[in-house]
Amino acid sequence: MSIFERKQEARTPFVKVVEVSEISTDPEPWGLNFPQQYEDYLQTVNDSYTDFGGNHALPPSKLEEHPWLKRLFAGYAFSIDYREARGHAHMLSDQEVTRRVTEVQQAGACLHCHASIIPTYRRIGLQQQGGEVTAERLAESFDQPAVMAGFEAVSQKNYEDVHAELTKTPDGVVQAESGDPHLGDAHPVSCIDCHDPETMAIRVTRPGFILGMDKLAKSDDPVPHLPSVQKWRDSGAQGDYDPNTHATRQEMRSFVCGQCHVEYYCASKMTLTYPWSNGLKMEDLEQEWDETTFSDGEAFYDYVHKETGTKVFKAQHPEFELWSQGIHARSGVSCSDCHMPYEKRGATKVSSHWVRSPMENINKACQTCHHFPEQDLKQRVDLIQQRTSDLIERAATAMTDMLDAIVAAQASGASEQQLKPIRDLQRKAMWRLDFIASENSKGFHASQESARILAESVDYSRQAIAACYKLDSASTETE
Amino acid sequence: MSIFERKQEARTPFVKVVEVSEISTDPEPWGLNFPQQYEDYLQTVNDSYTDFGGNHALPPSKLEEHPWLKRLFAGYAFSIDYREARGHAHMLSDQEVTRRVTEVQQAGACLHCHASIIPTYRRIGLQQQGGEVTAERLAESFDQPAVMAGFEAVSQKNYEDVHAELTKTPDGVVQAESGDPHLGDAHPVSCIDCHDPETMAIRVTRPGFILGMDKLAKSDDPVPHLPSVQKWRDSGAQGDYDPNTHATRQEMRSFVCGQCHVEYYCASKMTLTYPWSNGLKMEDLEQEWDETTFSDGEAFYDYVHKETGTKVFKAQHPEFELWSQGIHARSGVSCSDCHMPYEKRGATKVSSHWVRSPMENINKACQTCHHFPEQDLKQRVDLIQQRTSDLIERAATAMTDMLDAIVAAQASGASEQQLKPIRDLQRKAMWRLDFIASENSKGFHASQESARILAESVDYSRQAIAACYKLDSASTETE
Amino acid sequence: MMSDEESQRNDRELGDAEGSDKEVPDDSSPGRGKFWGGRRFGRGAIVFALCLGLLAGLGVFTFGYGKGASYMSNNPETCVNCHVMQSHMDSWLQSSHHQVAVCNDCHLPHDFIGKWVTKADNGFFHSLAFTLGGFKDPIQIKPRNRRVTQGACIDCHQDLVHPLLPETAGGDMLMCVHCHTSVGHAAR
Ligand code: HEC
Ligand code: HEC
Ligand code: HEC
Ligand code: HEC
Ligand code: HEC
Ligand code: HEC
Ligand code: HEC
Ligand code: HEC
Ligand code: HEC
Ligand code: HEC
Ligand code: HEC
Ligand code: HEC
Ligand code: HEC
Ligand code: HEC
Ligand SMILES: [Ca+2]
Ligand SMILES: [Ca+2]
Repeated sequence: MSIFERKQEARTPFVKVVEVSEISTDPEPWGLNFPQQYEDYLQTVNDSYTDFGGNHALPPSKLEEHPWLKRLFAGYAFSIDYREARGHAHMLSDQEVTRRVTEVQQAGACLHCHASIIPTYRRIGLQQQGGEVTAERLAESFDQPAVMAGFEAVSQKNYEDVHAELTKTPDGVVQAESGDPHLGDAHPVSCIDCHDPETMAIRVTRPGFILGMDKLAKSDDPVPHLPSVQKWRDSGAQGDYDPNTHATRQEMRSFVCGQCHVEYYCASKMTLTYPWSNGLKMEDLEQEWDETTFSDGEAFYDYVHKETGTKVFKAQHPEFELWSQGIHARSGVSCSDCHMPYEKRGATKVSSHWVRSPMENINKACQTCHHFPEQDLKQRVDLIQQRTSDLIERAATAMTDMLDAIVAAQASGASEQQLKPIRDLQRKAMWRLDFIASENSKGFHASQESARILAESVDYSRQAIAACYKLDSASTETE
Repeated sequence: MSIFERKQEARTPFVKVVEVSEISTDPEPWGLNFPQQYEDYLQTVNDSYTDFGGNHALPPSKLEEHPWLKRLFAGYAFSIDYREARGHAHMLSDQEVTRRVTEVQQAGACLHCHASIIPTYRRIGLQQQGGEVTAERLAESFDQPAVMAGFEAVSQKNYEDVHAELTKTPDGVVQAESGDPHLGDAHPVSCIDCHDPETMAIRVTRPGFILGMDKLAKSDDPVPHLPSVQKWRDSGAQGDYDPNTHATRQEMRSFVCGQCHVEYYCASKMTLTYPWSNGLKMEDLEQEWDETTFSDGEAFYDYVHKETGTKVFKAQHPEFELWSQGIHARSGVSCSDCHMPYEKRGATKVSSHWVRSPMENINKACQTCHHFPEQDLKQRVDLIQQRTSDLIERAATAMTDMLDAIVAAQASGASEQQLKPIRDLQRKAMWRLDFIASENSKGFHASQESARILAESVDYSRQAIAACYKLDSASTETE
Repeated sequence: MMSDEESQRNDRELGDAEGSDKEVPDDSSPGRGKFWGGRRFGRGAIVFALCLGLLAGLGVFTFGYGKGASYMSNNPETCVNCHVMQSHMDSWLQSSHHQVAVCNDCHLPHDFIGKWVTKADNGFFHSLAFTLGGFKDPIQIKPRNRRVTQGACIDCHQDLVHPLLPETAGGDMLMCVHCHTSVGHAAR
């Protein structure tokens, strides 16, 4: 695949101005070694929604933009507060202030993707093993078993408690003062989350992702866009699939993002889970939730839909999964190719660490591969997104009509038995709509697949409506 | 004019072994001048469905493959006989033997796309002007006004009568014998339909297409894939848009196919029409049919759907229209690039005149642009087509459920007034399903657009069902 | 030679970036638009470019780099003196044409006058751009230079591509890179 060859050029060895280690969650010291990347990274504070330059006003509410979302999420925290996402610099503070956190008790697992939490996991994991945990020991190595243990330990704890743990982990910058438990600051995603501090190689650190990828590798989902998985399977599927040892560099350029930009379960009834046992397609994920039971034996669900009483699933930002179904993934194009394109800076090329919408950087993000004028490329994306948005609105209309029909059927006394198949249709319809609506590329990451999923959503919503009306006429007939 | 520009040298004029002229519908003499293209052209007799080598057994019936088609077309000729298409060599004979022709009275306009009919149009046009029409006069020039006049004159005549006219037109090969009205043979699409016999430049000849393109140019549909249309509009939209004078060569490489691979109306109530007054999108075509009235003032329709009595539209092979919505058209890739790729023959390369599925020729058709292994490319196409086929089946299920519901509603005495909105939904649902099902690339020509259209079809079918049930419960309630 | 009308037709070659270079303002390179765009060249501008270009070709703008004069050579290495073209060089080395064509075989007209005018002209603008910065990254070929490469392909492959040539001189034809995107160098 010649288009990627040049990306595989060797890096010139870098000169370390300061030492960074496995506890260096603060990006500032890294910035002394890599000023360009750090400078870019700091740009993620900019936000096209609010003022440029780090204004911290919250981004627009999706609930107000799309009022049907309130009905979709009725009875769930998302119906209280749900906003446009923005740059990485905001991830921790946006989570701290969302009314989903301030008004609802959330789990500590939320921080898995919103903070530079790995040294904290390691510390807690090591502490469980009983040893004394000094800053030196923490800094020594990544120690995956300890990280996993810590992750398991805090996943179902309260959000506030886990948040407090962050500042108890030494970060090599904050100096401990006697009697002050504050040993490090809490940071949003930081260099250490994607880079090995010794070699600067990219790596993945998130337990949820590592476990998820292992499940995926052990499934029989054909994943032509992930050749290392196929290779691992072909060579006998020994032990566990580990992205950090098995994946190609090009795969890693997507995996670092797949650590967080995925569908998950994250609440108090189960450890944080990425539902990839059957594969990465929308149906595969649904099947895993369908087949999951909580420890108390109850069937898995995310929330009880308030208007109708149906137990339903919530889809969250499945960028990695949708991208996997698209032509870019199939052609070996990684998240980083578009969201962190190479830029010439003086005599060298660096990856833009201003992770953002490629549409703000079409020249570098797209024109390396597509030799069409910027305006043309923008129009292509607009067209794909417009088609998707139109279908989302169509599916949303069907969905709200469905809610009305179910509510009416319940009002006219439909039995639970009669409602059972209708609730199944409702769950499917809502899952599909949410899957594409909560994905953040408005269909771009896999244009036909997005339309297909929305078509199914419409189908199930409208089937549910017809079934309600049928009940209705059946019941009136027998009245 | 600039000294920097290298002048584009012309082809060296070719050596004509025999003369061909505007009456040379028989490809054989052309073949003496261009043996390679002729040899390829003859290959179109091969057919992957039946035996290779020109076996004339008919290709498989689509009605048997997809039984729901019979219900879709109930009451229309297509429900009697509808088969897979195959190579160009078969187009005339397949039409002659289809039970749609042998059992139903069809219009002469059918031959517009199935025979090399232009000299016949010209002859009839000239005859209407009253002059004597010798073979020499016919051979002289294309004479577009005469062609148009002939086209208008025979469009609504009977199929058999017009077919008979074909053999009354001299073709420069058949020698007239005294008392024998047979002056030329009838041929399927032939060199003269796409080439100027003098210069061999490609050209379009079909009146339906020329009129259709003019309507399109005069609409406000943005057609970024057809720059010559935009240019003509920008320069004041003087007179008529004429593909043969205004189009770029690359546009012409699609237009020659757009002469026939399009949606049309072709029956006795109106001249053959390409519905492009509003644009090329599915909705634009629908709008034209919606707004058309026959000369007797009745609203346009193709057939009365037999099970339900609804007047509906029939979509036919809208390859040109669907391609227009796709990423390849947007990127300037023409039909010929994929269906007539260049092939190296000796010291030169020629356009493959074995017009066929590019999947039988991936190497030449795709790999010059896409540097991926053949198997990979095939898998991409398969995936796109599989998604489309699944959605077609989904839409077909919704459609047949709809027919059941409407039939039931009618049986329980729904009034015409109650049925009116339901019939509108039915027409929309059937049109959308047929649009993609009758298009021949199974979604490949515009993958997201195909899924979008099918999503709409499902939506309307299921809306109609719900509306029927609603009637039902309303009527039982008032019973 | 092409008439203006015909050359524009040629420029409209579908899917080629140049088709809309007239509409799309190239805001990343201020100061260049004045001179650029083959069609807008008057005789004066050509002479102007020729003079300045020759000067530039002799290294006026890039003298500081000490390599300006190497522009006149035929060695691909000289092109990569400007690191901005390293990726082109790297992928040229792996391209089908590595054995048969160096940069100048494709990027300079194959006739004497055109060759030197183009050298001078590009010498000027490359140096100017390299010195002042603000050029598009990835670099985008200008319509006129694209016609040069097209001409180079035809010149070498004349016989083979005979069917692609226009029926009449100056007529419309497809750009070779419409299909052969990675000939020369895949990476841009
Ligand atoms: C540790 C978790 C994590 C990792 C790793 C991560 N992201 Fe994010 N990303 C987030 C969160 C959380 C947000 C939302 C921040 C907010 O809205 O406050 C976000 C926001 C974004 C946004 C802005 C979205 C918008 O609508 O403006 C983009 C683009 C993005 N991420 C892309 C990427 C890419 C590409 C990668 C990999 C190179 C990546 N992310 C890695 C968690 C992560
Ligand atoms: C698996 C990774 C992951 C987990 C776990 C996670 N998030 Fe996020 N979060 C993201 C990503 C990625 C984004 C940006 C994309 C988006 O907004 O859709 C995001 C965006 C957000 C945002 C900004 C946009 C919005 O939704 O209003 C908030 C607030 C937020 N998350 C809160 C939470 C809370 C509360 C939890 C725990 C219940 C949580 N997150 C758990 C990855 C995660
Ligand atoms: C071929 C290019 C490409 C690839 C590969 C790609 N994206 Fe995107 N992504 C886009 C485009 C284009 C958008 C739409 C941006 C917009 O609407 O402004 C987008 C949108 C997003 C957004 C929302 C950004 C915003 O500003 O709203 C996130 C988050 C995101 N992508 C993450 C990812 C992740 C994670 C991956 C890999 C798993 C990925 N992308 C792969 C091109 C790409
Ligand atoms: C969300 C993931 C992510 C974070 C956070 C991140 N990087 Fe990177 N970084 C990448 C990726 C992806 C690459 C490209 C790696 C490759 O192609 O091998 C990269 C490459 C680099 C490189 C190699 C040169 C280059 O630019 O390609 C350096 C140096 C670097 N990053 C420094 C940093 C520093 C310093 C920080 C913190 C300020 C940081 N990174 C934060 C994902 C990340
Ligand atoms: C590293 C190379 C690469 C990058 C970067 C890239 N693409 Fe692509 N793109 C491809 C390939 C490969 C395909 C598949 C078709 C092909 O083989 O040319 C493709 C296909 C597409 C398609 C058609 C698929 C569809 O869904 O309709 C669009 C549109 C597109 N790209 C737009 C973009 C945009 C916009 C960006 C920047 C945000 C971008 N691409 C970045 C390589 C790339
Ligand atoms: C004069 C009308 C006409 C023109 C012009 C025409 N076609 Fe056809 N084409 C047909 C007809 C009619 C058939 C069906 C023949 C049959 O099934 O007997 C057909 C069949 C085909 C098939 C085979 C379909 C299959 O399922 O096997 C392909 C491929 C095709 N055409 C592509 C093209 C392309 C590409 C062009 C332009 C280069 C073109 N056609 C020009 C009328 C035309
Ligand atoms: C506007 C051009 C056009 C007109 C008018 C037209 N056809 Fe066709 N016909 C085609 C093309 C293109 C195909 C191949 C694609 C396909 O089968 O969908 C085709 C295929 C066919 C086939 C082979 C496949 C099948 O449908 O069984 C038959 C038979 C046929 N046409 C009969 C007719 C008859 C009868 C009429 C008049 C009512 C007619 N055609 C009018 C263009 C046309
Ligand atoms: C980028 C390549 C491409 C372009 C451009 C393209 N097609 Fe196709 N076409 C295909 C592929 C791939 C198929 C699917 C073939 C298969 O399933 O065997 C197809 C299928 C068809 C078929 C049915 C052939 C069969 O064997 O079933 C017809 C007819 C057709 N195209 C006509 C056209 C026309 C007319 C145009 C222009 C308006 C066009 N195509 C443009 C690639 C293309
Ligand atoms: C359905 C349309 C169609 C038919 C029928 C057709 N051609 Fe062509 N022909 C084309 C197209 C398209 C090209 C490519 C033209 C271009 O790129 O300018 C072409 C090109 C040619 C060329 C130029 C060299 C080349 O191969 O590109 C010759 C010679 C030629 N055709 C001869 C014939 C002969 C002889 C016949 C009859 C046996 C014939 N054509 C039938 C569409 C057709
Ligand atoms: C003349 C060049 C050319 C030819 C020939 C061509 N393509 Fe493409 N193809 C493109 C371009 C350009 C795009 C748009 C994305 C991009 O810019 O790379 C594209 C996009 C695609 C895509 C992604 C779009 C989608 O709908 O998902 C697929 C798949 C594809 N091509 C397959 C094929 C196949 C299969 C063939 C042969 C039948 C083919 N192409 C022939 C140039 C071409
Ligand atoms: C003085 C540094 C330098 C040297 C030496 C140089 N270039 Fe360039 N070249 C540039 C810069 C800077 C650009 C971008 C100009 C722009 O986009 O305005 C460029 C652009 C180009 C372009 C495309 C832009 C256009 O104007 O159409 C081509 C082709 C090119 N160079 C080829 C060459 C070749 C071949 C050589 C060697 C004979 C060469 N260059 C030597 C700096 C240089
Ligand atoms: C076999 C022909 C060929 C050779 C050899 C060749 N190029 Fe090119 N180059 C092209 C073509 C063709 C284009 C224009 C592509 C287009 O129109 O999109 C181009 C474009 C460029 C561009 C502009 C970037 C762009 O994509 O528009 C630069 C810079 C360039 N070449 C530099 C070089 C250098 C440096 C070398 C030698 C190491 C070289 N080329 C060798 C054919 C060639
Ligand atoms: C200096 C002469 C020369 C120039 C200029 C030139 N070529 Fe070639 N080209 C050749 C020769 C010689 C070969 C045979 C190489 C071989 O056999 O490996 C060749 C081979 C090819 C091939 C077949 C190998 C492949 O890459 O698939 C293609 C296609 C091609 N050239 C296209 C082009 C295009 C397009 C251009 C202009 C951008 C161009 N050539 C410019 C001399 C040239
Ligand atoms: C519409 C697509 C298209 C365009 C435009 C095009 N080519 Fe090709 N070219 C092809 C295809 C397809 C092949 C492969 C033919 C084969 O393998 O039989 C090819 C093959 C070649 C070859 C290699 C022949 C061999 O030795 O195998 C050369 C050289 C070549 N083209 C040069 C050119 C030049 C020069 C131009 C511009 C004048 C050009 N091409 C324009 C599609 C195209
Ligand atoms: Ca979830
Ligand atoms: Ca029709």
